[in-house]
Amino acid sequence: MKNGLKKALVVALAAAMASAPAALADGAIKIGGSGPLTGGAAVYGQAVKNAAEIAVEEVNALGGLQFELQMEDDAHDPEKAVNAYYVLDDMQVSLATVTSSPGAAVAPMYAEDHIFAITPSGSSLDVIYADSANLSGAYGNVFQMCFTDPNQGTASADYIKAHENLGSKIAIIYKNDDNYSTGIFNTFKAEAAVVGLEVVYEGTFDDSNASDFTVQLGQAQAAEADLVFLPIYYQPASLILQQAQAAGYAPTFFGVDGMDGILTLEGFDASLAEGVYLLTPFNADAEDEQTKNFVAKYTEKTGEVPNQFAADAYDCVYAIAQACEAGGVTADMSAQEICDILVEQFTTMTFNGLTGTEMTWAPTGEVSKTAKAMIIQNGAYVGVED
Amino acid sequence: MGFLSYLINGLGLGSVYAIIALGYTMVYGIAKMLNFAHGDVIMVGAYVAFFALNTYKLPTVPAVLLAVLVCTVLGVVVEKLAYKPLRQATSLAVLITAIGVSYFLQNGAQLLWSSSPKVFPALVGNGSLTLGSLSVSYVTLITIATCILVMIGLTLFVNRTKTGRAMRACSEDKGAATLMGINVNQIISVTFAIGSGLAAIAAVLLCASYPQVFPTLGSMPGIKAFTAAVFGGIGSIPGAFLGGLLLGVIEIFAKAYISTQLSDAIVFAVLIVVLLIKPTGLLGRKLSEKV
Amino acid sequence: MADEKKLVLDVQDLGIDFGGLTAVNDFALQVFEKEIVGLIGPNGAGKTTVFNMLTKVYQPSRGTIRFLGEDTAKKSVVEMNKAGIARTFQNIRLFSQLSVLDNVKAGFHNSITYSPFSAIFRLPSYFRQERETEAKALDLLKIFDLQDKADTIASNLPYGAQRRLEIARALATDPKLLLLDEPAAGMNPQETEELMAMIRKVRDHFGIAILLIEHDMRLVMGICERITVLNYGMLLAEGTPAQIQANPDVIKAYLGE
Amino acid sequence: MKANKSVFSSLFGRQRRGRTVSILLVILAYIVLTVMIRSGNLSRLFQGLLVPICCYMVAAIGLNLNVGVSGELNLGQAGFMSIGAFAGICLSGRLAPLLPNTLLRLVLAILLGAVCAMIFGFLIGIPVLKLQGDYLAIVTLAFGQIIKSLITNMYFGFDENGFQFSFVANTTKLAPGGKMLLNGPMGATGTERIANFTVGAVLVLLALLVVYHIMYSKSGRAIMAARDNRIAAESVGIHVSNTKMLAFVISAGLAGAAGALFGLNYATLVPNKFDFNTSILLLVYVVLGGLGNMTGTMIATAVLVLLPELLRSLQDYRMLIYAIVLIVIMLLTNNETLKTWFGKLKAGKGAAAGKEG
Repeated sequence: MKNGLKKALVVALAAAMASAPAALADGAIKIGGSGPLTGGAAVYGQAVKNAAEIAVEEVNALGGLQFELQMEDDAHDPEKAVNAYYVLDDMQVSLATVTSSPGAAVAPMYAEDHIFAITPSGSSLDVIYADSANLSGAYGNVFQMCFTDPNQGTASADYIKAHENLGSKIAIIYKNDDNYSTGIFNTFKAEAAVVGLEVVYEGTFDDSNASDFTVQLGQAQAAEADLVFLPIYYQPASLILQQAQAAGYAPTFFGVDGMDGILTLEGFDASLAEGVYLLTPFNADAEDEQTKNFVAKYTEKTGEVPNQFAADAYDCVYAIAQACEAGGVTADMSAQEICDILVEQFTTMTFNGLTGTEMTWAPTGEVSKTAKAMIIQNGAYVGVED
Repeated sequence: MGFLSYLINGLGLGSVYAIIALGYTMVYGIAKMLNFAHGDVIMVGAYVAFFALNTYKLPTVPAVLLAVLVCTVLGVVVEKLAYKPLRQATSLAVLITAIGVSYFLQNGAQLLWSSSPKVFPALVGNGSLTLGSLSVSYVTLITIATCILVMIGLTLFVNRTKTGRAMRACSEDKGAATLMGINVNQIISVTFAIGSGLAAIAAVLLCASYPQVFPTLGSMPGIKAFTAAVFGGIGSIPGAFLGGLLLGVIEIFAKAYISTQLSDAIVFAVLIVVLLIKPTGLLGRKLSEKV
Repeated sequence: MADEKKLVLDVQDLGIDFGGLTAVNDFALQVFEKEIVGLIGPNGAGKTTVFNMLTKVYQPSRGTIRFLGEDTAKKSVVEMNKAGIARTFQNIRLFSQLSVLDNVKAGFHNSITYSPFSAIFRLPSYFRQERETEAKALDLLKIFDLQDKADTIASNLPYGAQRRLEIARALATDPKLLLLDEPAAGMNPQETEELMAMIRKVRDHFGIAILLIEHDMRLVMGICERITVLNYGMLLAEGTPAQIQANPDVIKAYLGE
Repeated sequence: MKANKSVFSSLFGRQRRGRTVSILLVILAYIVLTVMIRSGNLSRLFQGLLVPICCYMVAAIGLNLNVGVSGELNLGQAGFMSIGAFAGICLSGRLAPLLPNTLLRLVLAILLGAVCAMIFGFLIGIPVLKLQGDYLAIVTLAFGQIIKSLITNMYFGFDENGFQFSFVANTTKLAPGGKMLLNGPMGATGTERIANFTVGAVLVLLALLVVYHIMYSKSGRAIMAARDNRIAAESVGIHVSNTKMLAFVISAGLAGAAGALFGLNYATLVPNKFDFNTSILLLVYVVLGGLGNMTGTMIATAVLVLLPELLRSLQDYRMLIYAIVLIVIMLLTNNETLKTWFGKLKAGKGAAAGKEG
């Protein structure tokens, strides 16, 4: 019996080894990218995939530049992201990865192979720097559409300091096995020390305890925190809001861009989020044409309201399109030629998208855009006037 | 927030673990298999309850019953298709199959219902009972009460009914049970049915406390409940109950008094210490081999 | 008659309780060099329990077990074997998925001295000792007429051969005392006959003492030089086969009058 | 009946053949694959998968020693990979400025990974091996979770003032030019990728040799004897817990070596990578390949690592199909009718070939 099985397996193995020749569509620039399309983080990967598909359709419909998009699954795992990178053998431009750790794993490969990449949402510095601790060794051809984690941490601390009515005693609840959350937490804390914010409680959770926050909230309350900073994604944040209400604890909650999406959670009681602050570049309720168009199309395609990941991905495709137009990129160019052109364009151009206006990029790949402070009122984001 | 409210929250969390652990422990006791897909049955139960309540606007009780029904059927079908053919195989083969079933249910759920989490509707409101400085949410109280009811019901069932006694006979000695005219296959099916039905109840309680439904919802509670079942002595119904409650309380206390970062490590460390002192769990039977 | 011989096993006041129930009490037994001693008694008398205490599978609650003049109170199962007591089991316990040869080689475990390190790096000591062990194991198998089955998986052996293999494995540990727990169980008269010859041969060839539990009275009376009778966990009688056969208490215990 | 035991009979009856087959298979695969790489006939995806496949093979071979040969269910093998991986990465990161030779650095990292994992394997083995059956399994799971949790909270780096370490709270502040080797949940980033397929293949060969040489020695017989019958093993003077410890420690060491190679194959490695799911995956490779069957383990590992990649064209359905394939394989390989049928086929072949089995 074992022999039979072995033979079958050997045949399968042999079949796997033959290298697949890449089929290139005529005249379309091939955009590759990977993200978690399955597994626990699938919600982010699916959002990026859907939004990027919408943007590619739109760009193609204009009749000029033609894009072809291939999104591969990396299950939020650096190892699988590397596999996905190899699968995307013939891509000419890349959306890199959706999440940070996989991004950090493939970024040096983009640098080595000299392929232009812009990540919609890989916010860690490790995605753009080989040595993030010393901010040195920037890859130079890996760009970010989202804020970097330190950027958000610092901006949040500065904002809270500048608006003392929000709260003076700060509690922080962050996800300590998560790159994104820990990254923002660390810089927030450092900046808080610099500007003189009083942090009275730090609590954490991780994948295996991501549902019960009664202890963290209880201790924040006991420490008399009147502002709870939540550098986390919206799913656990929604549980925190619900449990805080159940415990009768009502501080100001302050989130970052990961908080975006909370109002679109199917079945979420928006009154729980009343008065929550967040720094986010994207607002699905915005009234401008561009946003309304995107939200409508996304909702039609998926039945869900887009979150900030989707918006970032949509912007990425448009930014690539703008740079390609300006640089005269054509589909028959090699990925390396395109890379040189796009790097030059990205570091010189200004881009207006869903997630910000007047965006520019530093040679390190870091984006410069303004985070808008929003407050949730009556189930909708309201911009806070400075 | 003081000791008492941590304790009550711990009991609430532990009650959910306990009900899930009951499913693990019953299946283990009778089929001698670790059903790693149990957590994913919970996930399915949560989705069914969510759609019943949210989309079809059913009242709570029929919605819960529907979830119980669907999970029961699912449990029995999975048992028939995936586990029954492996009755003669090693327990490891069944374990791997169970893992396959777990992957299947998770990925199936993602395809059917998308990976975006859905918020479970509040069943009893978000209020809480306040006694002096102590405030306990209604959900927690209901969870604890349900857990106790389930525990009593199950104990009565196992001790007082014919099927229950047949189940006990099977868990003692399948060969002897067969000789006594008990249809072992049928009893295993019944066990899966009950375990899966309990999973649906656990799903509703879990989502009432932590109102979010997503495809990987069951994984973590599943592992925790498995731990709880072993903690109490796997195969033992009171053991699962005790193990679940203790695990919940230890988890909350570890977070409250030691470290939120290390709470997971602490929970597992306590488990290890308990097993070293009582190698078959708190209420497990001593493994003794006749020489 | 055995006075001039060396005392191998000396058990005094041995007793064990299981959760308040006394299974064996006040048990005493002597086994001398190169002697074949029978331990008999009705079902449930506690014979196997005595074996389990002698090998420390169960820790006795009371009494002393002296082996080769040494007190064994602190010894574990493994140490009892190293001291020189080997046994077989009533319900055969072979290493079921190992070959016949490997079962016996496993019995030679403590006579092999190379380290796992030498095994991994295949140092000369590994080859030398493995060769020696293989030769010794094959010799043993020959004695038990199992040499043709050396490569068979133990669980595939016929019943009688499994019993013989268990004895061979026990002998591989180089014991001074061999405990046989119902060696003839499940055998037909002819096989039993052969077994009796084999037990004698083992005693003579290896020069060891043998203590055996057996229900087959032909075997017991045929080969045992002395017999100890156990009833309800208590020592009932002790003596030569002839004495035991004539003992009214023993007859009563067996016939249940 | 015989078919049931086929895994084991093939192991012990014709043991040397098992070893030779598996080693020849690895060497042959290495030669073929190297030729294919040189001649440009191997897709980049497949090339990229070679090192991880080697790593999983080594860890799975180790796990098979533990689960198949020693008979103890281990649900925490990924924990040992984790220890090896981060130890190896830290060593390589520290030595990078001092030792430019990447091959030497890789070998040292693998050695350190193996040694660290063995030390932890020994320490963890002391409590673990006091237990039996599923209780033992859950304790290995518990240790796997604890290891993950501890590494997630470790901050470790070095600068001109030497090593800096902090735990739980990140208080490690490095002077400019310092390097963070282990950065809490971010794990190791900016790792120099120095792993290569040749070292991977050699490691697989070494793992096979270690495991086979242990199996066919005094220790191996003792390990299997203790698995088959604990009480009988003790009765012939085998110290069961010592032998099980040996299997456990070697298994951990192989996982550690595999982890180090794995860690040095990627620019970044997060502690969450080595969670319960990875342990389970390794167990799947072992069970599917056959308990105690190292060749089977290698083939199962290669196929199951490749399978999700081959199924990429199925897009969103691939993990669903993967799950179905897994269930179907388990059902087929354990199907009594098929087993009997293959058993007959084998018996027929054996009779035709003369004497065998």
